[in-house]
Amino acid sequence: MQQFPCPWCGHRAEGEFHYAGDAGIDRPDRTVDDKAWAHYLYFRRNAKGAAHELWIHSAGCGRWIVLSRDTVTHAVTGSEPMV
Amino acid sequence: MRQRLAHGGAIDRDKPLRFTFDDTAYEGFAGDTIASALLANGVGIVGRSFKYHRPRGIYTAGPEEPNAILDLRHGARHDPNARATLEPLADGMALRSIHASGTAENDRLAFVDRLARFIPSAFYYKTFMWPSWTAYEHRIRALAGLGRVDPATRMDSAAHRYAEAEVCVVGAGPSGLATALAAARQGQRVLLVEEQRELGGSLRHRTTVIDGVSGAEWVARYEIALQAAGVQTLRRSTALGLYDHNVLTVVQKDVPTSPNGERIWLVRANRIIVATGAIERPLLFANNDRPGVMLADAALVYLRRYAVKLGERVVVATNNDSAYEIAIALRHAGSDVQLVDSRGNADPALSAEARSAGVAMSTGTMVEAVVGSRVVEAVMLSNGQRVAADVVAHSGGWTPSVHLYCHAKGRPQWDDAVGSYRPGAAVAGVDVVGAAAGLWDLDTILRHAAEAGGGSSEAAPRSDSKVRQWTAPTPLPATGPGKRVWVDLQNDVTADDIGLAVRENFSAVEHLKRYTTVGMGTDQGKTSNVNALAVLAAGTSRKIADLGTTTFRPPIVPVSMATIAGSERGELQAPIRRLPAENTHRGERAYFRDYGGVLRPAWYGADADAIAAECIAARTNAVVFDASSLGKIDVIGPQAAALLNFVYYTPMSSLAVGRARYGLTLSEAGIVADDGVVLRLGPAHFVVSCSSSHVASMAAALEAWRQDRFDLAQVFVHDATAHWATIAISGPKAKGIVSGLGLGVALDDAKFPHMSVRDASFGGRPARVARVSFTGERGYEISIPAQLGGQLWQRAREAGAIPLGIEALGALRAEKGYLYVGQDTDGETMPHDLGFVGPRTKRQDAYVGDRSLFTPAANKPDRKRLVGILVEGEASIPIGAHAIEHIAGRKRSLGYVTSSYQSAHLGHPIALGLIEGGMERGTVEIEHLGQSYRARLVSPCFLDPKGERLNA
Amino acid sequence: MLDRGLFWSPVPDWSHAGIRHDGLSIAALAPQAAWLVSGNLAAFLERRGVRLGDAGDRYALRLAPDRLLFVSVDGADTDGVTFGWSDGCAVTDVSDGFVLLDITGPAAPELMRLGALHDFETRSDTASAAMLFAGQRVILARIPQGWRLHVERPSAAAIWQWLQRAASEWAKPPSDDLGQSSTFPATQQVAS
Amino acid sequence: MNAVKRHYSGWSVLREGLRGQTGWTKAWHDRDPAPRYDVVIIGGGGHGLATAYYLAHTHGISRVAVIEKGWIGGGNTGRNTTIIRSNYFYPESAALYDLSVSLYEGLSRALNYNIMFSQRGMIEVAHSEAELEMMCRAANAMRINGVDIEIIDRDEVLRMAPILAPDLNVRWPVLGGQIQRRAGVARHDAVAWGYARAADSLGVHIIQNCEVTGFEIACGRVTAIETTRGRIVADRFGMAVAGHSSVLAGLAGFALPLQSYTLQAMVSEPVKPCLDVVVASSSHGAYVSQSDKGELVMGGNLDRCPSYAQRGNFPVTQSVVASLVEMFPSFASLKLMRQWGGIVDTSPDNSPILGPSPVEALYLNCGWGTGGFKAIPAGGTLFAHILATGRHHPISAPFDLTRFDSGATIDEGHAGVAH
Ligand SMILES: Cc1cc2nc3c(=O)[nH]c(=O)nc-3n(C[C@H](O)[C@H](O)[C@H](O)COP(=O)(O)OP(=O)(O)OC[C@H]3O[C@@H](n4cnc5c(N)ncnc54)[C@H](O)[C@@H]3O)c2cc1C
Ligand SMILES: NC(=O)c1ccc[n+]([C@@H]2O[C@H](COP(=O)([O-])OP(=O)(O)OC[C@H]3O[C@@H](n4cnc5c(N)ncnc54)[C@H](O)[C@@H]3O)[C@@H](O)[C@H]2O)c1
Ligand SMILES: Cc1cc2nc3c(=O)[nH]c(=O)nc-3n(C[C@H](O)[C@H](O)[C@H](O)COP(=O)(O)O)c2cc1C
Ligand SMILES: [Zn+2]
Repeated sequence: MQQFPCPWCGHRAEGEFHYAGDAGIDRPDRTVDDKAWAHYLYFRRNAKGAAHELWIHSAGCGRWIVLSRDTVTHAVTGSEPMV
Repeated sequence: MRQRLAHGGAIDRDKPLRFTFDDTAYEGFAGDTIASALLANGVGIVGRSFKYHRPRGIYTAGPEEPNAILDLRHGARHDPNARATLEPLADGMALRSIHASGTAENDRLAFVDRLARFIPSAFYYKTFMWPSWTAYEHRIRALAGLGRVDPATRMDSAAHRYAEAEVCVVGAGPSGLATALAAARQGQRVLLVEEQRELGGSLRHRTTVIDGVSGAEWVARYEIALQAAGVQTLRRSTALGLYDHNVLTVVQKDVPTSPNGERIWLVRANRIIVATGAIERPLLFANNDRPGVMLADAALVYLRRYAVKLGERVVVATNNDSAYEIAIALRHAGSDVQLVDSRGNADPALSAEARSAGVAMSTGTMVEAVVGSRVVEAVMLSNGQRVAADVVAHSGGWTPSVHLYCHAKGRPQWDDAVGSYRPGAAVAGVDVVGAAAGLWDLDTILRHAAEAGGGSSEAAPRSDSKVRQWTAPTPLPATGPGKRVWVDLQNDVTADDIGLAVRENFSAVEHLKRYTTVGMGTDQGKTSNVNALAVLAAGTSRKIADLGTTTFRPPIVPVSMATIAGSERGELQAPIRRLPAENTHRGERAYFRDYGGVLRPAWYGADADAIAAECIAARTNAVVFDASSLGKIDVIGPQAAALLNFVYYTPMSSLAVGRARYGLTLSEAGIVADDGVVLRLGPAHFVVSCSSSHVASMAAALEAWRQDRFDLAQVFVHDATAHWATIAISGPKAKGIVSGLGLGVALDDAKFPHMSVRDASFGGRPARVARVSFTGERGYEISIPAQLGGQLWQRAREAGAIPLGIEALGALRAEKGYLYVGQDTDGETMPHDLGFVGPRTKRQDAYVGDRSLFTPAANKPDRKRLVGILVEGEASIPIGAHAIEHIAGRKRSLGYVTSSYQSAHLGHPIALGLIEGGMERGTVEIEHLGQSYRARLVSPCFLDPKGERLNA
Repeated sequence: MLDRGLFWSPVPDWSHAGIRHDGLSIAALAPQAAWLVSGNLAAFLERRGVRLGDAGDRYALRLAPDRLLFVSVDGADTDGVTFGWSDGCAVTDVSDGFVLLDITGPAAPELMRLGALHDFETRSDTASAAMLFAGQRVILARIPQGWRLHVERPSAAAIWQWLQRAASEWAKPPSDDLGQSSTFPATQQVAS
Repeated sequence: MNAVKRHYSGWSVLREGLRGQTGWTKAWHDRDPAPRYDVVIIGGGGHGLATAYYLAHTHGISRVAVIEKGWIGGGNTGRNTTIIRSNYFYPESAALYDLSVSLYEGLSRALNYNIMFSQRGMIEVAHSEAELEMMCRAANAMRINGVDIEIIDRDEVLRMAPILAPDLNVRWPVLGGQIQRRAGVARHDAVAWGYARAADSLGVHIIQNCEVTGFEIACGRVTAIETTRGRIVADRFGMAVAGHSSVLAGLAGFALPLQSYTLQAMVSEPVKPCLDVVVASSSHGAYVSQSDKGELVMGGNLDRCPSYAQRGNFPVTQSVVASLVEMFPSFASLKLMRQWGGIVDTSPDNSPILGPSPVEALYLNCGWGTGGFKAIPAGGTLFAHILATGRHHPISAPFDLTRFDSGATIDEGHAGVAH
């Protein structure tokens, strides 16, 4: 029963959100080689500690947001709209 | 012989309660726990130990109880492992000892104890390997376990209750009360959680003076003050665990509104105050597990709260000051008491007080062993003295209850001054007060607690306690054969077991725990963990401070699984979605099944034979099908076409207004994610009609890409699926039926060709008709507002349409080779595997999954492809059968049957499958659970490849 | 072959569905009109003369920064709408998509607290009215003496069952000998 | 240098019973790190310890160290629900996991340590006709791959697990199931300890409380590691650190296709035997077995967010318990005793990664996610082969990291229970 802050909705129960990957990854166009595409598709930062993550507030405003979250303590230190 | 005193205690002697234990009838009183009632009735042996079947008696008065675990039946309730010390007695309870073969008194397995030397900790890792573990396992298993599950038991449960508070105080002893009131007076919203029915904690049985009044009186005053200050109190409520973001789980008992009397509370608080007190630590001596040996504080609880006189000759053994009050109280209650204090320098004032009360004193000596097996007969002291006794009450100091602090990842630290682990570095949002913080002196506790609550220490309650020393190091006793010293009573772990583990290098605390199982019982080592550390430290010549503790985990006390499940029971567990016209279908005698999380009619009529008739009707007549759960996602705005173009593999921007197009969507890995029809209602208005089970994921994907790549003011995604009922009418006679429904649409094929959509109206409300087909026949999909679904269905029925369920639909679409994504595709299927090659070769613009279609794996020629399968012979091939080839004497799967039906129309079985290399393979061998078939691979379309029936 | 219609109980008839206990009433109603509106919300609100806020006969609830749900319970003031794209707004008819469940009475706050860990009393202007309640997605509005849940029709039966059960748990009379611990103290909390 | 260990047997247990247990010796020794080894294995879980054992035992390489930051077996190996099975969909997986089950069958005697492999069978229950069909697809694939799978009907499921709800009108009716009779459970700790003891007696150094904190890389090749107990040089390094794989990869300068999540498990209070098989549900993903000590050992789905917290949150506990209570109604009155979590390294295709890393001399054994306990003997065997020869074993080759570039993933995600 964690509580995540949504920049629009305020604090909401964790069940309203879905995790959607590392924040700040650009989608390459299709001219890239196999390796670069695989990197985009599968390879993850998987940070221990401070992480910037993309979440969607699926049961609320439906917006994508970037959470600054500590993957060890689960403390959330920031939340902003995805740009 | 134990007995109930004539006066005193918090029991109601006017309310006798009858109960049985091991089939013998007894009587207790309202206010008793099961444990106090058993003690009052002189029941000494309440169970047998886990491994050695040693007789065991009641050892504590709280959640730390290792021994008194009973099978409880009361009315419909059955608890296979009830803890006698926590369970209030109720009239008519039937209790039974567990683990004994027979009764606790007479256990046929008692002989196991004589084999003890051959079965120390972890012996099983060293034997039972020949011929294999399986040969022994069932016998070993039968010897383990506590109570027995009754397969007939059912237990309903209540919904969890959520609560928020600024401050949540756990424990209503003096520290919790003082903190709660101070915080409330600071204007904080306070929730106070207490395991017991009454507030007061240790003040309920200990003698104290606070602010000039007795502890009990002080508690009574505080109760009133707390209520006045708006503190919300949960009694009979045990905190179970502290989770992320300061959420506390609590189990509340005696909840009349709950079916099983319990309810979970989930409390989020800015601050959690841990005021959970401390648990008394046993002294270690040989045979310290004999019935009649119990913790000293528990002895006082039974005396003061339940008016139980435990014995005639009590030895009170201690290494600290806290037991003096107990010795004196027991003496006052009429027992002969001998106080054995291991300290040579016992507090002279306390000693004098004890002596003057008539307590016999021995100092500088320890209990070395208990004499007696089923009862205590005497104790042997280290000075060689033998003291006759029937009860041993002992105190080896106190262990702060730091569970919640540790759940929050706090790390306890050993403190020599406290003689225990206590909370170390602070954890944000969690404060520990009172004995739980390793403070013993009541005055200090009250001051500290008031400060923790935000109050000033001057305003704190004051107390003057005579007890100076609550813990002291005690030398460990000698052990060895005939001197078995029990560290963990529930799991039968002795000091020698720990010695053995050390010898074998299991000397990290976590290894020790797992090797010996110390602390792994239902009490989770509440009385044993610290003693185990002490023995370990001695055995490894390390300091306890360097050992660390094992990890504290929720729940602090075991809690029934029903209560944890809460309202997620029966129909409320993963509830299914419903069609708007469900009850109309019920009226049609529909058989329902779960299709992708929606309850939908499988067929209509008494049995599955109906399916064939429905199929025939679809090809010869007209059928009506409820397609309401199909997605209806509006994509609206100037960039709607661009968004759909990106999300769909099939290009959508070229779709004309008023037309419909079938298309596939892919994941970024290039895997087919959904198929569906896209309608274009206007230049800037599309409707995505995806498959029922993919509505949520499709809407999410559209929204995701919208936010990622498009102008947020130029395109919008609205899932309107729930608004529409969609009734599909199809078959050679469909047009006639639809024309009679009064939809206000010209059905002329030239004006309204296949794959187009028209506005309509029904019942005076806007509706939509699309000419699409899932069956290969002429088809109309009519979408009307959901509440009119049943009405339109009835009208179609009256006009002669025959109901069609999903099973028949499945067969019809398979005849046409129309695929079901998820059934006829798998986690590897790419569009070109299904024959949809155009966009892959032609499209140059970006779309989801584009690059993945060109990896080496995607380019492989022998990928699994969708095929039609015609089996030789009459029988249809089961879904899930595999096509195989033989290579070097080994079978290899070429793929499998994904759909299979007996085609009523064609008169023979048909199937679809994903097979390596596709149709070109010609004939294949097919296998299903050992049975073989031969089949021909053909085009997946078995009927009307030109699509003439669509306009017939 | 197993008929799962036997396990799942039939959908209530929403025109008659109601739950009544001491201090608690739950009534279902179907709105005459409900629209999803996205885009230039200010323009839409001005045109319709409603403000974002609590439920009345006609109201608008924020769903997202650029999306709202417009509801006209009695169907008044719904003329002249164009579904689809117009004036910088996307409008979709979802009138039949929702069942409205009104939960009212002194016990309503207590019932709500069985459904979610959420501050039901306050909401910021930017917050979405959509949330998870009893595990389902609902759109929440304040009404006098309680709350209105806008529940998607396909999941309305599940919420209804949950409400029936939660309400009956709540409604059992508190037993007298347990005193304070047995009654729900929330009413006190709400008052404060 | 190699300490001779007392052979374990019924006889030695008897003798030591008479001698007061004084003759037992250390199961393994705590070593200080030597400055150099032939092979260093990072991670003292089951995979690391097994790899060390097979390096010494099969390849004769005994200058081997296992570097463990905490206590051996304290990672996922010591906190998993111990299911061992090989009912995987793809032939590549079947080869891997079947090798593992076969090795498990002889492991107690090979290691002279009773790891209590209980081949009690595992049933995956189908709750609908559609699920049964999907199960047949998987079962046929497995049978073709040579794995012992049967589809059993409802009566047989209920005969083997009579404590399941027999009624049909329940949330999760039993309509049939898939059984692997060779599947089962084992004593997780014993697997770690048994390998440690056997490896130690072959001269392997087991070094606890030693955390790897960095790599020395020269010309694209790892030459040494930095640890909290000093620098250690070796010819080859293998990492088998499960949930911490990305952390170590980060130290070596590359990323992995992994995401670490918390997977929870929990046990009830012990009760007398009431469930003789492992039971899992393909609908809701929760599963249960009864340990030899009597607790119900339960698990289910991952927690919602990427995590290194090793504990888990309450909603998942609730849903695991609730699902099982619906399947086993009489479990409702049993009490939950303890709940914990492990950090699992999930890969995109739910298959492990074995083989070289992007950095020379550093090799990978990771990505086992929620299901690598069952693979410990095979993982150890194959990883030892790779570390000893520098080349793939035919069974490990498909699991190379480069499969993500080529698109040749082995997606076991859709083939039923994941653990
Ligand atoms: C709750 C749960 C249930 C599971 N159930 C099953 C099941 O039923 N069946 C099944 O087959 N699998 C199951 N699994 C998965 C299985 O437990 C793991 O896949 C397997 O144990 C992994 O073994 P390992 O040796 O690779 O990792 P681990 O046992 O985790 O060992 C890795 C070791 O590396 C150490 N380490 C990490 N970083 C460093 C460093 N920097 N320096 C030194 N050492 C380091 C860690 O301390 C740890 O001891 C489950 C997992 C969990 C969490
Ligand atoms: N009995 C002891 O614990 C003990 C030990 C040493 C000193 N003392 C003396 O007792 C006083 C200490 O007061 P205190 O307030 O710290 O402790 P306390 O023992 O008086 O009160 C603790 C309270 O917490 C409750 N509790 C414990 N775990 C709980 C849980 N998980 N959920 C809900 N309730 C829970 C207990 O039922 C108890 O009422 C001082 O007078 C001190 O000198 C007591
Ligand atoms: C199969 C299995 C059975 C377990 N049985 C028990 C048990 O009977 N009692 C207990 O306290 N813990 C039991 N545990 C849990 C461990 O105590 C411990 O929580 C787990 O190994 C994780 O370690 P940690 O909690 O120290 O982090 C069991 C764990 C496993 C994997
Ligand atoms: Zn939001």
